[in-house]
Amino acid sequence: MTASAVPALKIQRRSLYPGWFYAPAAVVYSVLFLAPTLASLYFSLTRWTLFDATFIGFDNFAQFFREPFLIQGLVNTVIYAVITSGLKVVVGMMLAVMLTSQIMARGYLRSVIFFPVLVSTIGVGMTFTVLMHPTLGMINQSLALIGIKGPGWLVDPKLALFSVALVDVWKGVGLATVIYIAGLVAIPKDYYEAARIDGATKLQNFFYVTLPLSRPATATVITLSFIGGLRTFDLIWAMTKGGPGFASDTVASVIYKQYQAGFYGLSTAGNVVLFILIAVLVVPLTMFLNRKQGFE
Amino acid sequence: MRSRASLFGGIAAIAATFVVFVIPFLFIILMAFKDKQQSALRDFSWPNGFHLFENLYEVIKTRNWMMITAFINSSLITVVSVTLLIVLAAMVGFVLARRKTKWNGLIEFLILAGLMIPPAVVPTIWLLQGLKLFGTLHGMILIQVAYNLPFSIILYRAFIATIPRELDEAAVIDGARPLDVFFRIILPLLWPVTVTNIVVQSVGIFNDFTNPLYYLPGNQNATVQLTLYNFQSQFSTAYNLLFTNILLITIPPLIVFMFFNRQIVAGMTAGAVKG
Amino acid sequence: MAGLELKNIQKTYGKVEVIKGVDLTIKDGEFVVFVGPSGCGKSTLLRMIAGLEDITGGELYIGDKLCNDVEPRDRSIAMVFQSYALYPHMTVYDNVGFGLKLAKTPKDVRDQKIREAARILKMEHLLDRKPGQLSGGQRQRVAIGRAIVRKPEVFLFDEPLSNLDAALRVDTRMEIAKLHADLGATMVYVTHDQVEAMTLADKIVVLDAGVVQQVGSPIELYQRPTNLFVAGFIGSPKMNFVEVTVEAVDADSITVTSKDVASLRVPARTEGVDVNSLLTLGIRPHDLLPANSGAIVGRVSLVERLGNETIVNIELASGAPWLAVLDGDQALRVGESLALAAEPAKAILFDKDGKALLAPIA
Amino acid sequence: MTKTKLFALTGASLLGLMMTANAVNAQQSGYLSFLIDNGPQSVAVAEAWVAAFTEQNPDVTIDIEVRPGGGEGDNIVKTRLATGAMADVFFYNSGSLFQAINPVQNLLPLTNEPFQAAIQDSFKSVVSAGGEVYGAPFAPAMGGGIFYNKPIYEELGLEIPKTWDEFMANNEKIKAAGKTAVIQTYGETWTSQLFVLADFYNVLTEVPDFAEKFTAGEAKFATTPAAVRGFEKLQAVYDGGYLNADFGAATYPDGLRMVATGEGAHYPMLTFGIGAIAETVPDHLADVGFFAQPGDNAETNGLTTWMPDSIYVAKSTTSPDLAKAFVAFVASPEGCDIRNEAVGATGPYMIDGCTLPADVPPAVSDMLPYFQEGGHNGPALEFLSPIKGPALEQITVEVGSGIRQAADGAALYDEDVRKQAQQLGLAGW
Repeated sequence: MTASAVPALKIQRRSLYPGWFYAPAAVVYSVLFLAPTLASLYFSLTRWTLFDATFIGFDNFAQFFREPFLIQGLVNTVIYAVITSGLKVVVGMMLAVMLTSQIMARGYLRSVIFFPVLVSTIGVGMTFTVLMHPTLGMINQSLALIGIKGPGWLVDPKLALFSVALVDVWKGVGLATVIYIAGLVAIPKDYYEAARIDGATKLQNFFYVTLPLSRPATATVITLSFIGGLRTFDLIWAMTKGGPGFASDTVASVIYKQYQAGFYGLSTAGNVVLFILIAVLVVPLTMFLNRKQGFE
Repeated sequence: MRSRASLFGGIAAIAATFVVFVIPFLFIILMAFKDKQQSALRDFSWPNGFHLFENLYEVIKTRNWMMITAFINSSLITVVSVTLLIVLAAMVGFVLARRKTKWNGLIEFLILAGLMIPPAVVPTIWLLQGLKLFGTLHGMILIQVAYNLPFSIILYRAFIATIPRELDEAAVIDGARPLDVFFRIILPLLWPVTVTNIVVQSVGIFNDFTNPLYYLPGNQNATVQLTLYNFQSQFSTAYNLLFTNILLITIPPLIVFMFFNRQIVAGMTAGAVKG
Repeated sequence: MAGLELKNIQKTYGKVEVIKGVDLTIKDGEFVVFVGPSGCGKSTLLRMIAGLEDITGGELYIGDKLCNDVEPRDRSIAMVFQSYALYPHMTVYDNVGFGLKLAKTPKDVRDQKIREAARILKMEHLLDRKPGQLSGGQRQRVAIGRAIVRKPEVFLFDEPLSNLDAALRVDTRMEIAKLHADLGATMVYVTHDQVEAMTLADKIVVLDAGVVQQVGSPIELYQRPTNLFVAGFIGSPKMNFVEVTVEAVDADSITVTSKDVASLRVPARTEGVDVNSLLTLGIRPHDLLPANSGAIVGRVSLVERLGNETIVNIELASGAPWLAVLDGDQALRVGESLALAAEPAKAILFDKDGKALLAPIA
Repeated sequence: MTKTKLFALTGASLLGLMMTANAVNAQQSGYLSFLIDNGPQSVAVAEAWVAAFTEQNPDVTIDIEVRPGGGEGDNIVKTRLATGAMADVFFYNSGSLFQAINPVQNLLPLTNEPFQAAIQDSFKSVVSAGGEVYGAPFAPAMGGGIFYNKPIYEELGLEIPKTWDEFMANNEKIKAAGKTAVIQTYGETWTSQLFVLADFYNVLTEVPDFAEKFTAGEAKFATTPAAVRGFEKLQAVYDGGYLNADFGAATYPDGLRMVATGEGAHYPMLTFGIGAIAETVPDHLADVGFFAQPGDNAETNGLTTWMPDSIYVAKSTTSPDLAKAFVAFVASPEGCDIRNEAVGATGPYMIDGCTLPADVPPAVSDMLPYFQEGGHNGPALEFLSPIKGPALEQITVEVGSGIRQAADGAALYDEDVRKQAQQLGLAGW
């Protein structure tokens, strides 16, 4: 149909968006991340002492799924991820709405809420381990002042996982709030004005304007904190080491314990299991969130 | 009416955030002022006397002034890797957002994979050794860049999509080459996200504990989080020193925050770029 | 200074043909306007000239140089964008000087050129501001300043006035015309607004669906449109159309009639026109006059009285809605019947393919 | 299989690279790197040794590196050995953990060093592999048993228990007196294993061949009544309500402090805790006594003993002679004296010629009779079998916190052990 085109003159003009812009990042990423990850796929099929690796097929995976607490660990992992990301969404959104409104002392509130993001996880873990001590901890001592006998936050097997999750939210909600603030200020004021003319109440404003229009921010917060929750390790390790017993074990801490015990192949197999778990949960989730995003 | 409601709301918010967010920090600070005996009580009380400076001295001089080395190392790692991250991630984000090719799907998959896959430690160490980077700051920096790239790229890509493509074109008409467009037009416009990136990544890298633990062995390579860890058992009976240590290593992120605080907010509020 | 030569320029995206072989010659110093409805390909064509879009087929010459594969910066063009595309992080001064800076122009020369451009556009007082602090019209000026400072051979404008309010649009239009007169540079201007096209252009290129419909001077297009599309697109208010039957064919005229039109003899090209065949009759609203025994009769449906003229909407017997623009103030009422006469020489007949049956110029 | 070789080869060549890299700075300047765990005792004694050694050899520089203890420390040691990045000299466990670092491949044999003549064979046996001896003790032998608070015993007129029933009776009296009878510190999970591990002497008295059968996969904890006893004892102190209120969160230093100051009466622990008590609550050092974990029969009362950790030389060292000289120094009577000086005496040395000072703390003197003529002692299981399940400490926390029943815990531990044995590639599993 366009037979009269002039292919002979087709010197490729340099693109405004050249592919080599990918190159530096791609090199660093492939060499230091992708290559070891691919190597680990092989090691997950071996009995590996670090000194030599013996190929044993899928035995590691079989063993990993025989781990008495793996199932609980899987459940814990999902619970932890759901709680932390859920709370970060809800609390982050609330705080962001509050901080974008005409509230007094906004600067103070913003700083204070964001500040825990800055402190190292290990430091936060150590601090809260002290604060949550069942008898000497400040939290329970304060509760005692008003006549409440505080629970064993980190030593009660029913509570430990939730306590760590709460600390995780405490530390991470500042970031979620900032993402939401960015999302909220990007919503054109017209929508609120239109809603006001339509007679919407503040609550209706929130549910019919703010909530749907901040969906991109929600998608970001959920994706990041959900993945973070599934992978979480340092905070659990700093606070409970998966205990008491196995009560707050997650897949990541089970993996780490295998690793510590010198079961490198087994632990690498656990890595692969964790990766699959994350992929199974996160890929559909992001697809869902992104599909919704497409409407806007 | 309205202002009174918001006044009460404001006071309630200030009180609540004070209890939830400020008191734990006050606790850390108070502990750092106490002596060993008083800190062992682990309560929220006024220090008996001023022991901050002796605690600081004690923490800093421990193990042959390791804290000084650690601060230098951590700062170097943080500054260099964040700089590299910003440039590399923005370059990827720029092309990724602007140029639609069949590779985009693969690249996005790799980015998501990078967010999801837990790194494989020992194979990485072998590789670093092959490259003669094991136990060096260079190696550590590259590791941090590799591990944190996906997050930065995602931040940038989303923001670049809001920058009108006509700006690139105007620059091209003005005679800009791709590098000019990127460094003179796009990168400056990304400043709000760059601030976010600087804050989030520098704090993350400065506070990283696991990766230096594995990839950066040796005293001369100590980083600040490792000092906390090294001293934890040594200080396990001296809470004053433990919390002094926590306080000390929280200062650099705090400075980053104070430096960029206004810009985080301003950058965030700027929202989409106006032309 | 340079003209432009487009030879069978084509653009396809995948299998979609956007530009279907455009041939066009633009003389040095000419002001050419591409006009057409949105999606007709006029912006794409402009961007191909700019080098922002690859040319799928054909040849583009700027001056004597084949420019298909030349980088935009080497085409000696400048472009003004619809959204102005000012760099938000630079001051006006830096915006205007950016291209010179990239070209490594010495600082003093640069400064002088920027100030000169600012003087021409009367925006010296804006130089230290950022684009965010400017009004729409001021931004427009800066965008033009950025173009002229580089002294290009060809200026490209992509709907530069569409973001301005009506009054400002008229002013700026005049300034652009003046700029063209002062600089004498070749200008290619894209718009969907035919008034802009008519007022600015030396030559108008009407595009529809990726095909050039007609090229010519504004008056030529107005008076002698080659097809129904051009006739309908050029001129405001739009030309009236109605379907008619051929009553008689003479050597240089055709007599047509219909339910709406009493027999009207229109000068036209007559080859291939048979009695009783169907044609379309077009008459411009300004070419209708009230007459007691007019050829066209309709019922008044709306009257807009502007004082100097009166715009009357009428509904013909067939239901076709027509417009007439009558001189002076006419006291007409909605619902009353109105007879109009048309000057046959200004009526145009179109065959069933939409081609105008224009009488040869005497 | 070829792949395995390939990886081994890669590892070896990397090792080679490291060696050449190190060679440059090591040969010029009599330099040693020295990796130790971050326990305060280790740091203090290591610093004292280095100071003394470099004073005698002014041209030598020794750089102390510190790693975390526990499982994380194990990991670092293994990773650094595997990657050829190990310090020249390092502290590490003897016994089953020693076997797990693949000594033949990674360590320098010290079999023929002159100082080995003075080291007791029982120690050599736990740092030997493939017919070579690789280590030297840097600390005294330890016992695993129960620290008790002497003032409480005097106040309530209690006797040192020789049987478990007597122990529980004492606990009951202490509890009745309104005091904490048993201190547990699950804030550091490893401390929870003591009731099980320190019971092993009692297991051996009933089933002398338990260790061999255990290693062969023939004897299980859950099905050997004597072996379940340890778990049952752990559960009994919880069920009896004898524990301190914060047992779930308290830490090892808390436990030592509590038993020393009388906040609690009993604390099951290894005797190396004496050093920490001497450092943190020196005023109460004399208030702490020690006895073996009682079994069911007073006649066979005896102590479960631990071999000390060892000091090793990495095969990748570039200064083997200097490293050996330093090890010889540590394992000499002079080294023992420096240790006594730096961190106090915590038990009998495994080195002939090393002596304890006359004024040892009571907890140490309480322990010595078990080692002397007529005393009963036996090594802990980890020195008789290469298998130790990594999850024991979590399981004992569960049993000791009432989350899981003793029998169930023992069965779960058997499962954990099976995995370890399989990973070690032992026959019969």
